[in-house]
Amino acid sequence: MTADHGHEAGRRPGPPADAGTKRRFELLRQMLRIRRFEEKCVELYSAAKIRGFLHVYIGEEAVAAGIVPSLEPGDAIVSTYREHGHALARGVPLEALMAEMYGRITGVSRGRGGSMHLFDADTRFYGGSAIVAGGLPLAAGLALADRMRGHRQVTACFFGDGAVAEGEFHECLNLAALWRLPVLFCCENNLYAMGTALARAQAQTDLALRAASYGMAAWPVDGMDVLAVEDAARQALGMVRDGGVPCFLELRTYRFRAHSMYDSDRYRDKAEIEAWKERDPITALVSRGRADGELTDEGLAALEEEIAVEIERAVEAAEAAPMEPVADLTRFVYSERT
Amino acid sequence: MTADHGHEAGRRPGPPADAGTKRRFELLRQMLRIRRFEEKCVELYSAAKIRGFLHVYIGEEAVAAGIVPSLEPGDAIVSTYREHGHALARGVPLEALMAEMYGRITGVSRGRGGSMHLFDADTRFYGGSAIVAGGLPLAAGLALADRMRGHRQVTACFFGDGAVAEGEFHECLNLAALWRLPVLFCCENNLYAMGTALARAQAQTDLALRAASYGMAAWPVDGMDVLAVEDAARQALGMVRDGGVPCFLELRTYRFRAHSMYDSDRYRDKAEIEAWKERDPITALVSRGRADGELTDEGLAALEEEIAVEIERAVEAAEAAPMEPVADLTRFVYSERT
Amino acid sequence: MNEKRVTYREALREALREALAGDDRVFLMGEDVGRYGGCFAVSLGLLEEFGPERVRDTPMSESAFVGAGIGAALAGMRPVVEIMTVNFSLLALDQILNNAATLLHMSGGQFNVPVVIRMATGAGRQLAAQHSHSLEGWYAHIPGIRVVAPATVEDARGMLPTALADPDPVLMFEHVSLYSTEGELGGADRQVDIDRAAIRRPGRDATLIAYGGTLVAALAAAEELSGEGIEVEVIDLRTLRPVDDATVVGSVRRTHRAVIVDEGWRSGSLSAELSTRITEQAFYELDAGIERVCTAEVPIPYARHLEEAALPQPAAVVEAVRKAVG
Amino acid sequence: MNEKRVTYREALREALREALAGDDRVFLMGEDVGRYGGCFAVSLGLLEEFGPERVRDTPMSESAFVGAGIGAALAGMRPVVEIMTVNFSLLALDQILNNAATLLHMSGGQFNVPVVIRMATGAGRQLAAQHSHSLEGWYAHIPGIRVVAPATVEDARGMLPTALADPDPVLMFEHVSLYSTEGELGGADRQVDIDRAAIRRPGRDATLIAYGGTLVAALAAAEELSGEGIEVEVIDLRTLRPVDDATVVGSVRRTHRAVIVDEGWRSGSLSAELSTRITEQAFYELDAGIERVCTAEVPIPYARHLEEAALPQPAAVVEAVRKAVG
Ligand SMILES: Cc1ncc(C[n+]2csc(CCOP(=O)(O)OP(=O)(O)O)c2C)c(N)n1
Ligand SMILES: Cc1ncc(C[n+]2csc(CCOP(=O)(O)OP(=O)(O)O)c2C)c(N)n1
Ligand SMILES: [Mg+2]
Ligand SMILES: [Mg+2]
Repeated sequence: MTADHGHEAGRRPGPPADAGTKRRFELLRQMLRIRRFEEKCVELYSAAKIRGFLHVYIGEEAVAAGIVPSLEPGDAIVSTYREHGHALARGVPLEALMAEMYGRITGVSRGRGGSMHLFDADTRFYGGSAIVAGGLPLAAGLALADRMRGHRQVTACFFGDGAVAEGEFHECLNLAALWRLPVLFCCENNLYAMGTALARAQAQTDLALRAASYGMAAWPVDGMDVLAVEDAARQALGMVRDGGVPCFLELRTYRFRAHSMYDSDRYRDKAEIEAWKERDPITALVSRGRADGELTDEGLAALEEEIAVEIERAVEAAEAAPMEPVADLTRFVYSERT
Repeated sequence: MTADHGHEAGRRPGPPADAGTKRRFELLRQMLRIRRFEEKCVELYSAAKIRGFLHVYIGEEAVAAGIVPSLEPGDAIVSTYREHGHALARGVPLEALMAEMYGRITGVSRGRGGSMHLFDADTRFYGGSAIVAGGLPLAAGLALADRMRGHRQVTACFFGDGAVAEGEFHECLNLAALWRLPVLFCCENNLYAMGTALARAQAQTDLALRAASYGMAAWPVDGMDVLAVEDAARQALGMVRDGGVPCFLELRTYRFRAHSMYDSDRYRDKAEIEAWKERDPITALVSRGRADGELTDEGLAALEEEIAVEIERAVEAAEAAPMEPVADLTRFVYSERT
Repeated sequence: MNEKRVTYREALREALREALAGDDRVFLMGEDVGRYGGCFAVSLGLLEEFGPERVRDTPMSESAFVGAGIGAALAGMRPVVEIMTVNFSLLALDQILNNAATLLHMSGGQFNVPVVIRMATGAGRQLAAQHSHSLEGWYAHIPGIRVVAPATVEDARGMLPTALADPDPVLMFEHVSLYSTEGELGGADRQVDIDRAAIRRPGRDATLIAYGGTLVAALAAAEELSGEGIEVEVIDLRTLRPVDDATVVGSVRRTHRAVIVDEGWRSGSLSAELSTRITEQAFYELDAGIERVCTAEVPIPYARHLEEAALPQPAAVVEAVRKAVG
Repeated sequence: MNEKRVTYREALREALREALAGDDRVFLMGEDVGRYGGCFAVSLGLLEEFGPERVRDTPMSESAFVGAGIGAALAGMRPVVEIMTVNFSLLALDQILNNAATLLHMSGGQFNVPVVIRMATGAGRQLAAQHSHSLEGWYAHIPGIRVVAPATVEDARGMLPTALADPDPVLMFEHVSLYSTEGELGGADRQVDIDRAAIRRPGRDATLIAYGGTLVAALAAAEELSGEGIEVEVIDLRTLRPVDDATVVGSVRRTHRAVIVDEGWRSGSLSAELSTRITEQAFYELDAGIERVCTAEVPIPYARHLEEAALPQPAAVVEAVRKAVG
């Protein structure tokens, strides 16, 4: 691999020699792409190019990168308002995501959804939900439909630790276990729901144990270790797809930034944040790659450059893209009949 | 004890000699009073004197009789639409209950509530809720208030097995465990929610285990054995009152009749019903009393007579009682300011 | 054409049966729809006919199973979700408003939600405050859903296929007092047009607007008034969202007088929207103020005389029409 | 009298602080009201001042903690429950409608529910479809509750004590766009009269009715129209249930024209009820049809230009008034 490859447009850096190396490089790419995309979004938010709510995933990338690419193309995803990572890992075009941030008609949701409501029919990406736990029933229904139609597809449903306190969590876990629905529940436990620490929201803070009480396989995973996440995801997906039962992963992770752009993050200890930053999943994978001699400075630089170029182009495209005409405001309140 | 005592109006049969005997007789009285009251209600329903929904408790009397009298006067109760037993055991006047069935102004709720909405401020009986699981949050709040005000009161909250699937169950159990609220959760598991058998509604049919997963003491109790219920209630109430923590009892019981007067009970096996009837809590206690020589035929007859008289008088009073004037329809939508 | 007399309940069942038999994407789901046969016996026998996968009993988890219906619709199924009664639908309202009604628009047209959500509504059976709501007019506030209320046996039979053919969420409200009513069923084309209100009785002196459960009271009042020589045109809205203004306003333009019968609590009921629309569109053609006959603004009491006093009765409708034409 | 300039947010905080300090039955409960300081920073500092028992962070369990507030009120406390925004209140609607609003009547007058439920409402911050609802007018349909919407800093300061003195449930809607607005606060009597609407600007040519977040647009429009010689009387409803008909209709009787500004979706919004009441009570005194300026009937989109197009803007209000007086 030479540095030049990365500079050529349309050509990806790599691939490195053996399969394991290749896979790790791919995971690094996924995570880095999410990280850089969101860092750009934060910058654009400060420049008032992006508005509304913006919740970044920085620090949690190993979860999306480890789980989402393990899905098959026909599988479905239901996510939350903190879903850039899931969408990117799913292959929703970055350019269309950026255009959505800008509120342009070329955005994944025509600019109507913004950061919290990314949708993509091509990849069965069902959003982007801003009501905490509101996506869980949808996931149950998608899985039910797939099973009734005899498909082997599964539905991956992402939600946070905060969602576990909501009634819908309980109703859906029971329903999924009772009906043996092929749902992979992915609980991104970053220890906080806005400013509320897990222990102040849950009588039982072992969330995998809580899920297991419904009679489904459930276990905690180190959400800062992308390889561990990927392993867990493959194992869990096997159970869901082949066993036709739901499964629950508690991904133990942490957000490095505030809850949203409005949050001054008064409720967390600086030392706690720093300690978690030590476990940055990207840094960890880079160090490992370097130590193993798999990753060179040039390789990394090429990857960074490739991503930077992709993001820059997306920004340019978004800047240039048109807005949805105001006359279209009332389109799609109901389906257009042809 | 002679048969005559019972026949004298205003005078109760008994009391028998020792404390244990007295207590068992009192439990029998409680259960029999509920049973006969409801049998009369069924009869009156057929005669179209009582209308709306009527859900009887027949077969489940040991639960109310075992738990409710174990409460202290200042304790609070939140119940369901199947609450005649709880109200009677609490000491809500039978006459006012019957008047409520008739929809008379002398009823506990002025005739506005009917069978499903019995209220009584004097005994802190907070209803009578017809939305399944809708009473649980109220119970949490009553308990919170009592604790904040430094009272040693507890709140007993009754609900069925069906309620366990509702989101509110989960939210409230978590809240009660997290905040250490003095609630005694009394789950009347009669194996069916209308026509839905427990195993077709719950992935985890061991409901005590489900409750325990929130980190509170929870255990199953033979709900057909009033002595067992009473023992469990006392133990649990001790934990709640002295320990300041919630506690959960799963009362395993069975309703001998259909869900409501509208239900043709197609979904249950006749043999199953008969098998449970063999375990009638009243019959069991009567047999035991007879075997132990505590209860005589005369004693029982006197008790029956006393209850029959009380019920007959209540019916007469209800028949004679006035209706709330139509002009009062809009009273108490808001409080009357004085 | 084969005419047969059936109950509203049977008509609904027949519609469900046909839908289940004709399209394997259709399934019925809700509390006690299977083994129990439905709390109003609408689905009696369907479990035996179609099996537990397609006539699916749910736990008491309104939010989860309504949301699951929405999710299944997203994935291409045609679920019919039954909420026993409107009184319990509040527990699923977030799913209805924030998901079903919103997904198509919010996704820029990518994800439509072809779910049908049926529920019983209304008072009149002495079920008291928590079991007597009439919120269909309230639901009609929500953009992105269609709200229908079959008031006749033919509509009970014909609205379901139309609703199932709709690519968007349809909420169907069945008034509890109608299930046992009987009517004729034409044998021919089953699907009814839910885009148009129906004139159930023509008349020239006043327009009487009703829907669902209140149509009965409206027709009774019209009959009585006819005896006095007042000929009332009775409109059955059928669809509460979107309202068929053309039929309503067209009738008022002919009669110059309007009376609305609505079982919702008066303030903020659908009657307010109807009255406002008529005024907006035919202000100068009204010869009298518009009258509203609604439910008293109280939680419905159990006692029969109080419940009756709270609900819109034919006598009150007659009175209101007299006032309008007087 | 001490006048001081404060923000709406500070006024709310001051009201909470005073209530907590003055009555030990009062406590504040909701998601992130404590440690975080409230999602709109309304309760910032109160945890430190009053401790975690009385400024109580809850898990994300809207139904449970709203219901717990109702239960605590039943037991004699005076809870102030904060639901972060109206968008999440649907999850607690069953508790509000079937318990809070119903218990007093249903119990024959035995159990009143002195709970105050506060929530943010409204759009305008590009938060898209699920976070931009304006449902206060919809809530005003429910008998048994009182619905208030402070539109000024003085009302933000004064409505809470009045609401807490009310023996029945009060829902208080705070428009998100108001939190950072500033105004003068009189030092004297804090409690405001929530029974009466307020005339925020007198005028003779038309009555412009607004409330909560739309008052700003109404006043801006009035100012602009004044430049054209059209003097508009601006009414701030303040209480959406029960509506102060006397003030509204009284004004219309003087001006003979009415325009309503309502951030709710047009069909079935409070504007319909207001329009109907005015027509019912002053039909022959209207010189023009009543105009409504409402939110477009769409889920609110993220893109700024579309969100703006969806919401009632001052320009549209000006236009509507011109039409009414024209
Ligand atoms: C039902 C509901 N209540 C409240 C909110 C406001 N809110 C948005 S995100 C959030 C915290 C969610 O925490 P968690 O589920 O742990 O996800 P995280 O943000 O940590 O990824 C809250 C309270 C909401 N969106 N939905
Ligand atoms: C939220 C809600 N959904 C549905 C109903 C209709 N319903 C009334 S009772 C009942 C069954 C409840 O069963 P369970 O909780 O076990 O109590 P049981 O009747 O057996 O005492 C149902 C489904 C209701 N009242 N409330
Ligand atoms: Mg979290
Ligand atoms: Mg049961």
